[in-house]
Amino acid sequence: MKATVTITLKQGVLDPQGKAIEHALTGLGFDGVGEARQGKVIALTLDESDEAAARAAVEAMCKQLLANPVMEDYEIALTP
Amino acid sequence: MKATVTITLKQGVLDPQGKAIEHALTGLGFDGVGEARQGKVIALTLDESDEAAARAAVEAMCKQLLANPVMEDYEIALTP
Amino acid sequence: MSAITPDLIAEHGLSPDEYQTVLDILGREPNITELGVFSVMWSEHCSYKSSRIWLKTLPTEGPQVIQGPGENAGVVDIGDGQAVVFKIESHNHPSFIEPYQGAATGVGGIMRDVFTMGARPIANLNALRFGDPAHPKTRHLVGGVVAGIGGYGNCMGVPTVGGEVNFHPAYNGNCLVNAMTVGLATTDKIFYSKASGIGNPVVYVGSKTGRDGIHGATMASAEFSEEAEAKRPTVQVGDPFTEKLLLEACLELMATDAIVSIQDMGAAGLTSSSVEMADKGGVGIRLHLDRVPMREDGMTPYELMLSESQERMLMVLKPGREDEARGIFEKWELDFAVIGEITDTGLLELTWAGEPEASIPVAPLVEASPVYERPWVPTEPPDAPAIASPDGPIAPALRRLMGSPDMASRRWIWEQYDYYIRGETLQVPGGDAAVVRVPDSNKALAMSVDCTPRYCLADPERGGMQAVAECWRNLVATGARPLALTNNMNFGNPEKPAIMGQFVGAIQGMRAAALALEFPVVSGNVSLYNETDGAAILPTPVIGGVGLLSDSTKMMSLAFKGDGRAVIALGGDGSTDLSESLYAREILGSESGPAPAVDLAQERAAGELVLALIEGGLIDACHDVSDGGIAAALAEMALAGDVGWRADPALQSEGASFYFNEAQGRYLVATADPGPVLERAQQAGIAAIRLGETGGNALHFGPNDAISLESLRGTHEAWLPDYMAG
Amino acid sequence: MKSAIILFPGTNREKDMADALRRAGGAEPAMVWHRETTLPPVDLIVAPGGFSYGDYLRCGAMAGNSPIMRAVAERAKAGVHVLGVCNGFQILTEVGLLPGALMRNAGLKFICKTTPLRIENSDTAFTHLCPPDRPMMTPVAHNEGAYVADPETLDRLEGEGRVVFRYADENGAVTEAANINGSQRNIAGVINDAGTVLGMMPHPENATAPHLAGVDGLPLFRSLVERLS
Ligand SMILES: Nc1ncnc2c1ncn2[C@@H]1O[C@H](COP(=O)(O)OP(=O)(O)O)[C@@H](O)[C@H]1O
Ligand SMILES: [Mg+2]
Repeated sequence: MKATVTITLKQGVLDPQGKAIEHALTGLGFDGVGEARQGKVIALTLDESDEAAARAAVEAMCKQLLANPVMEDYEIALTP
Repeated sequence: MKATVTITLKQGVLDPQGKAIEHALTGLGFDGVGEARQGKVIALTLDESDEAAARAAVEAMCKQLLANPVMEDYEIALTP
Repeated sequence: MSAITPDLIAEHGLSPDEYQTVLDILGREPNITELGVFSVMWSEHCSYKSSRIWLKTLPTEGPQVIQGPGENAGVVDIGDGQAVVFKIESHNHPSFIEPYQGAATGVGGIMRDVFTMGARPIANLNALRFGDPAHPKTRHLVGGVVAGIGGYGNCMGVPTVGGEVNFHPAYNGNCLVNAMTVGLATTDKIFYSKASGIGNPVVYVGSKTGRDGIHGATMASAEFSEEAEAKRPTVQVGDPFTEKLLLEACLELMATDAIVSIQDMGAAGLTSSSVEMADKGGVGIRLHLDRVPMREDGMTPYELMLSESQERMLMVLKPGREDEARGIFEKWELDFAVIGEITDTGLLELTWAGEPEASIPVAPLVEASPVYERPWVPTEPPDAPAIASPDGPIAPALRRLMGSPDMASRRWIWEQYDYYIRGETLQVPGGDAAVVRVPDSNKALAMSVDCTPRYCLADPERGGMQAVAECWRNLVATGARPLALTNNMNFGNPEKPAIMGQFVGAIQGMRAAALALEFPVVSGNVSLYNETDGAAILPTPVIGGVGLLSDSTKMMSLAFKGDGRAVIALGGDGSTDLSESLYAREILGSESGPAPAVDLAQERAAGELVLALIEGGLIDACHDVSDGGIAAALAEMALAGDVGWRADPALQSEGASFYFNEAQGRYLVATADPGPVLERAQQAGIAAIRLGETGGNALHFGPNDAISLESLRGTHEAWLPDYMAG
Repeated sequence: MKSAIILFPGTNREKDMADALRRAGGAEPAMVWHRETTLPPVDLIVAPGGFSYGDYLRCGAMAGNSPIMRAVAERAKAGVHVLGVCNGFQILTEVGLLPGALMRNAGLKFICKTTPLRIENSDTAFTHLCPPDRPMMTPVAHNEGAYVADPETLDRLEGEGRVVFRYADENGAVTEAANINGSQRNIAGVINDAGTVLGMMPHPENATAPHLAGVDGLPLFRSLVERLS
């Protein structure tokens, strides 16, 4: 299976990169950009073919390594 | 509308962060992780409510700023 | 308005007595915003309530001192109308929670303290303590903290030039991250926080305010907010880019005469900055909180006053200068808002959309801030017997020592720090003290951070003394005249008499050393409650020192410069006890016994001798003797110069206690002409021992006791990168 | 030689660069803020090191969109010499004045150390005084210095002698071990086809005085002063 983990900063955590992107887009003349937030995506290929097992494994990976629970949220998407 | 731009490294461009994640996951005892690749997601809120117009604007943002065509691909997803 | 319940008071860390004082001061019950203001102003962090009476005993004066403790940073005269501005600060707890951001924001905070005073930061240093290398969290903390320090300092364009690192299980649950910044200012352009001028505008600049760092427990209070606050993150994210802009904008505005006073918003943000400015000036201050630039929707006055968002400053401007200042901040793309004015009421008045939100008399708020004379018991000096000299060759023990966690090369760390930027770094990391030239001059500043926590645990007073003496010695070894010091007191829970005893002992030792060495304290920081599950860290009073080289071309370094130099050990009291030495810990497995004594008169005399030898051009390498004793010092000098050394035949019967003892007040020097050096030492009453001669590519302790530099270097360089590669 | 140093928000090595230009005998450089739209008449334009816009999003990306970069591109097209160092190199690739891109160091760590560079082309305005027979000891200080380009571009650059510097060992040998940041083919610096725009990750400006990291960088600036004065 393939897993895509999207990791974003928790609400309220300062996102200097997002702020700078917002600012730059406005500077380039793109009007109407409200807020920009930057996150990470991590794409994994897994040997596991059972969806539930794969999800459990990726959950564990997020908790242990991929995301930093004190400041980040994560979402997992699986595709065969 | 909300736009999510996912920026990934082009096939064939070396991804040291992805490699490090792979290595770390294996080190933690997660078996069966084939490849890991890391990319960026940028979430934007836009004043624009017309989907086609929003897509065109975000395309332009990607070309001008958000992605570097030498090494990156991008994908745009829009939600109301 | 929510009711003030005993729970809410407790959550704000106020004791019942303290709350009674609040009621007395206000003559009524506070509202939640007012309670918040009292709570942060009277927190340990802001009020120094456990440490204040002891800190006052430290010597803070000297002809060179322009500003001692009490301002954002200390200021010391370096001649020619120039001053060096410096301070050290801890960010221990945040770094343990999130090592990258914790360390990064620590570096950002201390740099703000320095440029608030009108100084351009020219160097950063850091003192780090981590747990046992084998502890599962240690590697992650080392990696994150080092990357965070580099990430912030490198982006700011300030070279990180020195530091120190220890590993010990006592730090398993509490790493220490102490960051020091050294800046350069013009003596007639120093900026202070004292507000003045009734009606003068109060201006907010920098980043917008978010809900960063507002204490979790307080936020979780249901009475206070209906939102589910419990999970609100308290991690602060550093934005070094914004701080770089803030630095340049502030220095640009400081070049005009528009600023009356300025104060960075550090811990306790808007509250402590506004209260301190008003209190120092004996004036009132009114803040219209709805004008504060905000990052998030729905922020309350309480949150605005308590937020610890980074990269912000508060200033009082001269009347009518707002537009000029705004122009500068807008050029640098920073927020700028006039949020209040100085008043003659003596009150801190907060308003929201024109409505009063809080009103607290400033002077009582500050003056009634609690001071505790905490009970303390002195640390009993250990009465373990001296460690007899173990047999066996020196070289293998030295090799092990040089590859041990506390002695191994820190290259893996400092190569992540930009130590070249600004192009003034004369001594890069790896020497005794870092040396940074004063631009466009022949002067240079030497700087070093030092503490030996194992000595402090065994004997806090000797440990405090030793930390000051070692720092002073490191400056002297480069040829710099030590000017003044800053200190970071890292200790456990001061409510425990034994811990408070460590604190008091360390202060007493520091005081004695600072007086004897005329090395006054100009700034500092205290970090208490460094405990996990009741286990305290080692007492760690870190000393950061700065010295002046009036002629930087005379700067000394530790590297052997070539073959055929005599190597001479200077100073020391003749003691050869190995107790508390690194050798005892690493090779003998012993962590008992007394810490080495510090003879301050001898220390001073040895330092003066070394300065005279450097000034007179009589030596061409110099290194102080510290961890690992003479053997480690020789190894460091040889490795740095890639030149070996052979022991004097007279020394061939000397064993481990000679080579590895850590008697204080000593230097190794190398010279092509030993006669005058020995003569000067004798005149000064300083012990001098000829150790041997430089040459070859190995250290030869005896006929069958040698180690090649290549082998030594391999061991010394390998440990940290191997460890981090996990 | 008259020069201009471009300042972006977050630029931080302008002092080092100005010191180097002065030491090499150049005139006092003009400092030009990124919001300017015109440049003074100069022989050399320098994009110095630093963290323009904090290196957020992608190093050099936001600076590349600064108003001044249009003026720089025009001058470059007209044949004015341009030097981009570190962040300046990243910016020059972002605006397409130089091919390729700079990515995160292979070791995922910031690297600060003095590193030997092999001079691959000493027939440029930037390097004609650099002794080609021994490595140039030059400090690096970067987090994202791994040079990447597609294989055709790399072949073309090599074929046209446009790879000017490579990471090497003390003997000047270009080895895998000497490739400090994982750059393709150890590339540390490249030049445009006209030989007028040079980008490099290492900091020759920090090796222009004996009290700093040596003086191996000085011939680079002297080359420019001699050629462009
Ligand atoms: N965290 C650090 N950051 C930068 N430099 C460091 C750090 N730790 C150690 N160093 C450098 O490594 C060298 C050796 O450190 P240390 O053994 O503590 O020196 P000393 O015993 O002379 O005080 C010094 O130059 C010091 O500045
Ligand atoms: Mg030392």
